[in-house]
Amino acid sequence: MFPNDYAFHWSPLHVLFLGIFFTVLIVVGSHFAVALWRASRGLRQNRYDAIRWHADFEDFPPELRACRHALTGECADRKCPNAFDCRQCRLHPMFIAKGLLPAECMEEVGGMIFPADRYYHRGHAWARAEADGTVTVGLDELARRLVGDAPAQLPEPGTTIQVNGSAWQYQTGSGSVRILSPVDGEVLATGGASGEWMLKVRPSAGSLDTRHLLRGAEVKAWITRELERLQLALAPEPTGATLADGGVLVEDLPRANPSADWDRVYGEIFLEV
Amino acid sequence: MASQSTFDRHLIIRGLERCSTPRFLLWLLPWVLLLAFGLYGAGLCLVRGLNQTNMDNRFAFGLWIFLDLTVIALGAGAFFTGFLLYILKKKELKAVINSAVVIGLVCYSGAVAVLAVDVGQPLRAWFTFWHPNTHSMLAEVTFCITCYLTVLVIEYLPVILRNRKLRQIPSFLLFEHELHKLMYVFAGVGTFLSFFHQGSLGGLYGVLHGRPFAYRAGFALWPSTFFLFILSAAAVGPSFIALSTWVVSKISRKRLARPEVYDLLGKVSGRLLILYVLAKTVDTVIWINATSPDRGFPAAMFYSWKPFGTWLLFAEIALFGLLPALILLDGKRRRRMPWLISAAALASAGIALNRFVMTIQTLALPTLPFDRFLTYFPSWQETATFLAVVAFGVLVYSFSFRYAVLFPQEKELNVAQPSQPEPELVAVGD
Amino acid sequence: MSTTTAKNAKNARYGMVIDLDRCNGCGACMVACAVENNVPPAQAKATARTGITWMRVENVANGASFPEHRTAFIPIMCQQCGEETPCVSVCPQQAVEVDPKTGIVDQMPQRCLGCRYCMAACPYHARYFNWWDPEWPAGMEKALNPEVAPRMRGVVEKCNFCHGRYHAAKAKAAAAGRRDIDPADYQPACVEACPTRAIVFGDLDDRSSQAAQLAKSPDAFRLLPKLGTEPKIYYLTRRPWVREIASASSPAEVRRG
Amino acid sequence: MKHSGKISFFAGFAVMLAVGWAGFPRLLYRGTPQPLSFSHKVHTGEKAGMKCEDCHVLRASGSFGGVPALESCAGCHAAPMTGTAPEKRLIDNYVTPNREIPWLIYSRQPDNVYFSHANHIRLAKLACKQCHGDHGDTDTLRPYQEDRVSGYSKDIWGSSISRISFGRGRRDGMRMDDCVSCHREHKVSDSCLACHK
Amino acid sequence: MNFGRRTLLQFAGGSAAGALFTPIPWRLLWDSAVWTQNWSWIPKLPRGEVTEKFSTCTLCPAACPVKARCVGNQPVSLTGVAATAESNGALCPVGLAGHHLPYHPKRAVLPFRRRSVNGKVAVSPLSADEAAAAIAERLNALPAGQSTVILDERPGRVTSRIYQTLAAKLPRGEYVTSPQTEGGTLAKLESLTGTPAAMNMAGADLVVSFGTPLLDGWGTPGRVFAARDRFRLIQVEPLLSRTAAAADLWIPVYPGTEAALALGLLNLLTGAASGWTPEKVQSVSGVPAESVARIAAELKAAKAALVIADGDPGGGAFSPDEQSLFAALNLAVDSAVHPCGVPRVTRPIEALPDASIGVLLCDAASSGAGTPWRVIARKLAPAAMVVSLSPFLEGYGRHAELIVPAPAYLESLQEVPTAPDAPAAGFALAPPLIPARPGATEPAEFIARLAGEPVTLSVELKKHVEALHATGKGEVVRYAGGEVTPVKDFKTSDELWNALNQGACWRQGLPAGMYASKPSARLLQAAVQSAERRLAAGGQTDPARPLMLITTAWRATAGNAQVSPLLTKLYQESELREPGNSAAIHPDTSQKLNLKHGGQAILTTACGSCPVAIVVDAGVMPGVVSAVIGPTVDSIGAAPRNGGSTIGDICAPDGDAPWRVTSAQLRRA
Repeated sequence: MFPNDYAFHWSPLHVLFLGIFFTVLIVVGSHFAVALWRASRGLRQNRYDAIRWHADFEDFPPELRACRHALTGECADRKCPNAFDCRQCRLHPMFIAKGLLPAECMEEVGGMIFPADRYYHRGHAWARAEADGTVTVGLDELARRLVGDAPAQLPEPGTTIQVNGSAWQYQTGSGSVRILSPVDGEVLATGGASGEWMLKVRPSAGSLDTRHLLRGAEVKAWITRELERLQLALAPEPTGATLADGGVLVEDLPRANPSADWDRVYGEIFLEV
Repeated sequence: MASQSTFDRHLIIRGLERCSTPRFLLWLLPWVLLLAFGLYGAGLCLVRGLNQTNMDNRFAFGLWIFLDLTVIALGAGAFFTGFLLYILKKKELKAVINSAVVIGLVCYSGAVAVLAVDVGQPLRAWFTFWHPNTHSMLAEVTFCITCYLTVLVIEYLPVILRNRKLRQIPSFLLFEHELHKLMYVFAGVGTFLSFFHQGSLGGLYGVLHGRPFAYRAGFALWPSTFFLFILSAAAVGPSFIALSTWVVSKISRKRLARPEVYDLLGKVSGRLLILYVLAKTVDTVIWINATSPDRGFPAAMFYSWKPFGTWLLFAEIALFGLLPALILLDGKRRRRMPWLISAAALASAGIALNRFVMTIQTLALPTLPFDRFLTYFPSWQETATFLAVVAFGVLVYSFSFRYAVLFPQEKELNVAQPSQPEPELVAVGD
Repeated sequence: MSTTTAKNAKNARYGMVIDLDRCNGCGACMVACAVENNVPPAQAKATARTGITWMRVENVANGASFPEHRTAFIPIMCQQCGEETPCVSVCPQQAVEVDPKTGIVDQMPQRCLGCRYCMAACPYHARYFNWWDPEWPAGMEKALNPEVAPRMRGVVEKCNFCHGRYHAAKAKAAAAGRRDIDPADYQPACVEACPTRAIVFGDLDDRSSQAAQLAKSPDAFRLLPKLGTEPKIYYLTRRPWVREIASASSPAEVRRG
Repeated sequence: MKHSGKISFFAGFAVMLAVGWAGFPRLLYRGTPQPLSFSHKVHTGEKAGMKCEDCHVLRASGSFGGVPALESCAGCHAAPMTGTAPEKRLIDNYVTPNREIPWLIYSRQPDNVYFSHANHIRLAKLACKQCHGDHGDTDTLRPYQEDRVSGYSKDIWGSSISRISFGRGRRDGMRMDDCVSCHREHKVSDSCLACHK
Repeated sequence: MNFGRRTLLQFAGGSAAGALFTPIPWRLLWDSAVWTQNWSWIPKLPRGEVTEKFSTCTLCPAACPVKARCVGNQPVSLTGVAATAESNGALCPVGLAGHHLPYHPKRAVLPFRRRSVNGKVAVSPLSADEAAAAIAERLNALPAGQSTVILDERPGRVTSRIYQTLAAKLPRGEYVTSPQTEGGTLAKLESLTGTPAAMNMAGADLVVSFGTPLLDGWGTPGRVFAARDRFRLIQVEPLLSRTAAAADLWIPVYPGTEAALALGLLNLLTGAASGWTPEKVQSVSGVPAESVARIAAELKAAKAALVIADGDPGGGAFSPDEQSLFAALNLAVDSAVHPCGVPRVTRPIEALPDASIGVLLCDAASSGAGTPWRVIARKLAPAAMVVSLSPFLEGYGRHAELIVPAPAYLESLQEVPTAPDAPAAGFALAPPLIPARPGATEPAEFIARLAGEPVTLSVELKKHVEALHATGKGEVVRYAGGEVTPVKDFKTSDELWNALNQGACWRQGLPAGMYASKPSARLLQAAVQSAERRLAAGGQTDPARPLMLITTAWRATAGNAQVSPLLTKLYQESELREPGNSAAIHPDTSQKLNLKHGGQAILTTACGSCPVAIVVDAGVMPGVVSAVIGPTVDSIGAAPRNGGSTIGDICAPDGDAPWRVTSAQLRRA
């Protein structure tokens, strides 16, 4: 194997054969090592959340990856290529510029209130820019009903959170659910579990970047779509009640419908694979 | 639907419907038993020696080598799908690449495990690395199989690291992410290795110039079987991926890949298969008329021993080669599942038959003029060892299928359709 | 360099000529070979296909029935191929080689991993695998030949022209300060044991040796000549039917008519 | 805290290095004392005045006599000559009951190795100590060290566990590599069966 | 710092990585591989100086000189001695592995008694003294009409003479020999003419052999093969044996009708057997008339012809009636037989009345031939005591009540008398090479103890050598170097004794004269009449058993003789020789009986049936079953005992001519 071994011959075939072998070993080994090194670098650079979100996003079924503009009917069926980060999207500014969507404000969908003073993330967290430059982050009505009274695990003040990264978590009966952050920034304070807001964040960009967040009329289209998905997710486990158009969601869904596959429902609604 | 009895649901990717845990365990049970039984048989062979097999000085290779060659040929789906996806950028095959990688891993690791039992002194197997005889096709095989198995393990890592639980470990997920980015390198190296591996397995027999039934003239170091094995494995690999996907979808009662994926696999397989049939025919004609007679053996003689008649040659080339190739080349038929699957099954059987002919028939045919035709039938220990590999494969695949995403299209293809137009869902609130 | 020649004995190309007309199939060669090379008696379950007989005497018949039926014996051992040696090129780890000094195809059981590829490659079926651990009845291991190491199970072995005897001849020559051995000191066990003197052994390159002369006899032939393996075992017969069967290239199942 | 992972990793690494290089060689070999104490020095010294060839003979057949049989010892030590304790043991345990002394041969190769002293002494003109060291000058016999796994004498592998050596002369073992490198160097036969049987 | 699972894992990871930089994995890899090359269950080779020692093979009557390569006291291989005419370097496979016999798995180590209690066999060990006492007890109570018999399979030895003397001292003692095959023709010639006979095969130019395995274990192989290049061989035999295959002419003959051909030949040569025209011979024996005439012509033309009808070691001897005829043929031609040697003393066991033996003492020596037990059993009285003095449990040991082990081959000083094919009388010693195992008793010394006449074999042998020395005749051939010394040159008998003990043989000088050249008319007439009587008696076939069973065995592989386990090479690991209990039939016969090569069948004779393995062989006469009676698989060594009866057990002895042809039936098992 090595030239110092007696079974090694300096014949062209031998050199070629072992040359190829060692080349393969080096290529495989070095790339494996590169992957290891890059992974450890990523770990140091705290890239887990972003990569996790990208990995999850990749694994979403296509209908989950629908573009917000497709939800509102602004464009035909379109899948988001940017992991719901409209800040990187080339098309999003064009849609905004066209301003096709009426700035209609509808606060109540399916018996739930979605105040217009805030921006909604696709993972059901909302963000509201406060006058002092901070951003208040909370959970929307639909999500709250899904989570019920599950205890929340909030990050320590001082923690940095990233858009689409994990902001806080709930411990539910079927496991933990993480809520995606709608904002980049540092957590300043945390609200109570039952409180109206969850986090106070100082946005790292100075102010709240809202490009990737839903607002106005988009919210209705989105929530309607979410309710449809919720229906589908809960469908195989029939419950006693029916959600007719205009019906309202019960306050604490898990308690009202304990036999449902909540793990799956949370995954569908909170964008987690 | 995940029911209350699915205790391992936190390990299963959300959105993938898997049977309940007891049912899964029930499915595993026979395979685990088979594995245990097979390991017992293999253990006997290791502890007491190869006298536990029915191999003998004439049938120095038996069931194990035949099956090694076959599973490795079928496992070629892994390298060839990887090649098509990562090198030729056939994006559709992303739908089956993970499954292909698992199949490849199972086939190769099973083959290596069986080889470790098959050799008389497994503790010395590393001598091949230390003192390689570079003229030997078997040295080439050994190097390729170990390197490729390493590559397959690396390729398998991302599949398994994306398991729902494992991906929550930051270092695993990051490593998976980085590995995945470099996957084209591993796929490329794997393709190279696997090409050589398939070829050297073919060369294994083609170089036996003392065995005119197997001997073939060729190019440089490599006899024609070197290239025929590559071609046949490449041709049948996609067929087997289609076949296995279909089988898994039947067993799991799920749609796993879009028809276009099947169609593409069939098309690739058909085109390569017809090429292979042509090459094999030319090779056979040359062998019958030149290679074999030159070494003193009229080729007709090889078929004079029952039951190995010329029907084998016909079956191998026409029935299991040409026929599936024609089916797969006909777009209309190919797009109909029964046709596609039948053709894929025929092609897979064909490659098994080819490997059988190259191993068992080669050894059964006498060379010395006063020699006899011999037969061989594997012992239960041999069969059990092989079955252990099958069980091992099924187990690895089952676990992978349950806890990892082997078919990325599965989720969207199996979105639960509402059973009623207006499902009862939520209480009419108050 | 002159030192090279001084340090090395002259190369030989050892071979055998076996007179099939003399062989009466007594089997002395097989037994002497087993004794010399420490081949153990068969395991209870061993058969003609799993036993170890470096030297194997085949029984062939002319195909006619009684009373025209005739038989002949063909001793087969490693044919010590000279060219395109089928086993050497296939061994993955250099456990087989042709010794340029003697022309003998060496098989190294200690290097062998037991893949049996060489057995598949050998057209003469002259290689044997140790399917069992070697076992001698209690006490009989005391009677082992000290010049030959017993083989372990799981490896391949074959005739090496009684290499232990070659060693002994070398040592004897060396003790006398000679590098070249005395041909009389080196005769394989089968040659020595053959009661009918059917086997002649010697250096085929040494024109004065009887073996070299007999190998050139018009009655001499080799097995499967068209394979191009250039065996160093020659056979002699004056019986046309024996020659026809034995020197044929293609099998014609003739045993027992 | 942050580096505890690294610390435990390197601790493991270091511990293993120590175990592997210091503990393992001790663990690998089993030492056995020779049955008797024997001084080559005394025998070859002025008093006894024996030569190596008096005991270690090369026979006419070319085979090497190796360690002499009991009768060589009994030739002089049939009755006590010096009255030392080892001599008493020799006479009581071996000479009187006529039992061969079970010497443990440091340089003994396994059964599958053929080594002709005749070739190496007569033709290659090697000095004994080239392989056996200055054995003739020793006053005591060191314990025999046997590899617990392979059963080989430690002398075969060589005293250094690593066997990493770059110069030719630095090989102190009697492994196949050592034989082959010398054979290659002197352009004598390096075929397998030249040294195996 | 928190020592959790994580820390431990990291530590383990570090250790694993660190291990790669230590010798541990690499050395263990190397060591384990090296261990497989020397693992403890591979026997260690003997070490020590290799020396050459000489002895003489005593395994069969051939008397081959043997050169043993020894390590210390242990022979590691045996070869023939090329320098002597006696072996010409040749040794048969049985002799080549003879040094294994002391370690034979069927070796009897200590005396023991075997008794059948309620159908179960109980074995109890005892000392040689106790064994002797048990026999003495039986001898004292020997019923009237029962005799004490010493069975000697190798007559012509000093030991044989001791036995004859001792027999006279035992109560109604008899000395008998087993049916002889080798040397049968010459023994008959001696008894007919009263002159000792020997054959000068080296001078023969034609040998006509009736069923004698001349080239396959007959006589001294080295001598036969040395002579073979000079004589023409005509083999008369019902099947294509190895000798027939290698003969110049093979004359197939119906089994049991060899005498008809001999009568035809005698008729053509002397006119004595008038009526036996070639045509009649053809009708009786199936030998074409022209072949009969041709052989007769060849015999007439030969300058030194030999007719040998010694029978097959497994097939039994020709009857004395037939032998007279073959002996007479030798007288009717220019024969290579000459007057020489010592008269053969045989007292065939057939001479004893049936059911008359009360105590049978079987000597250890083997004739090399297999005698069916039934031949002996019918002479045994009910509840007779059989004592086996063999070193092995097999052979007569299978039927013995008492087993008193003798030293095995090479373990004790033995003697070797004249070989059956020797041109003149000879004598050799077989000095021991291996120390005898404790517990082994020299048979002659054991029997002497019974007779109350202490005998030491070596002393008797020395006396014999002294007598040889005293005659001053003959010469001594030293095995080392082949040097020949006239006996006269040995000053003292001790010198001769020492020479013989170092590996040498004594041989008588060859005589100049011819044997009695013309047979008397009376002798011829008697021979013809007895042969005709015999032919008329034979030949009846039983419709229930339509096949003719002839048995064969290779010398020293059947009966009392044991072979090295290494003979599996010939019998089990190759198809060179068929092992015991295999039955060869012609393809036509196999087709008729629906039997396949390798298949199992049941062979039935009037004496019982036995399972056989079928061998389809076109060299066997249709309608004939050629069965092999030894070695049985279990006597080779490794295989478990097959338990059932052997073909040797079901051969029907027939009056004074044992078991040459038996009618039999074969059916699928």
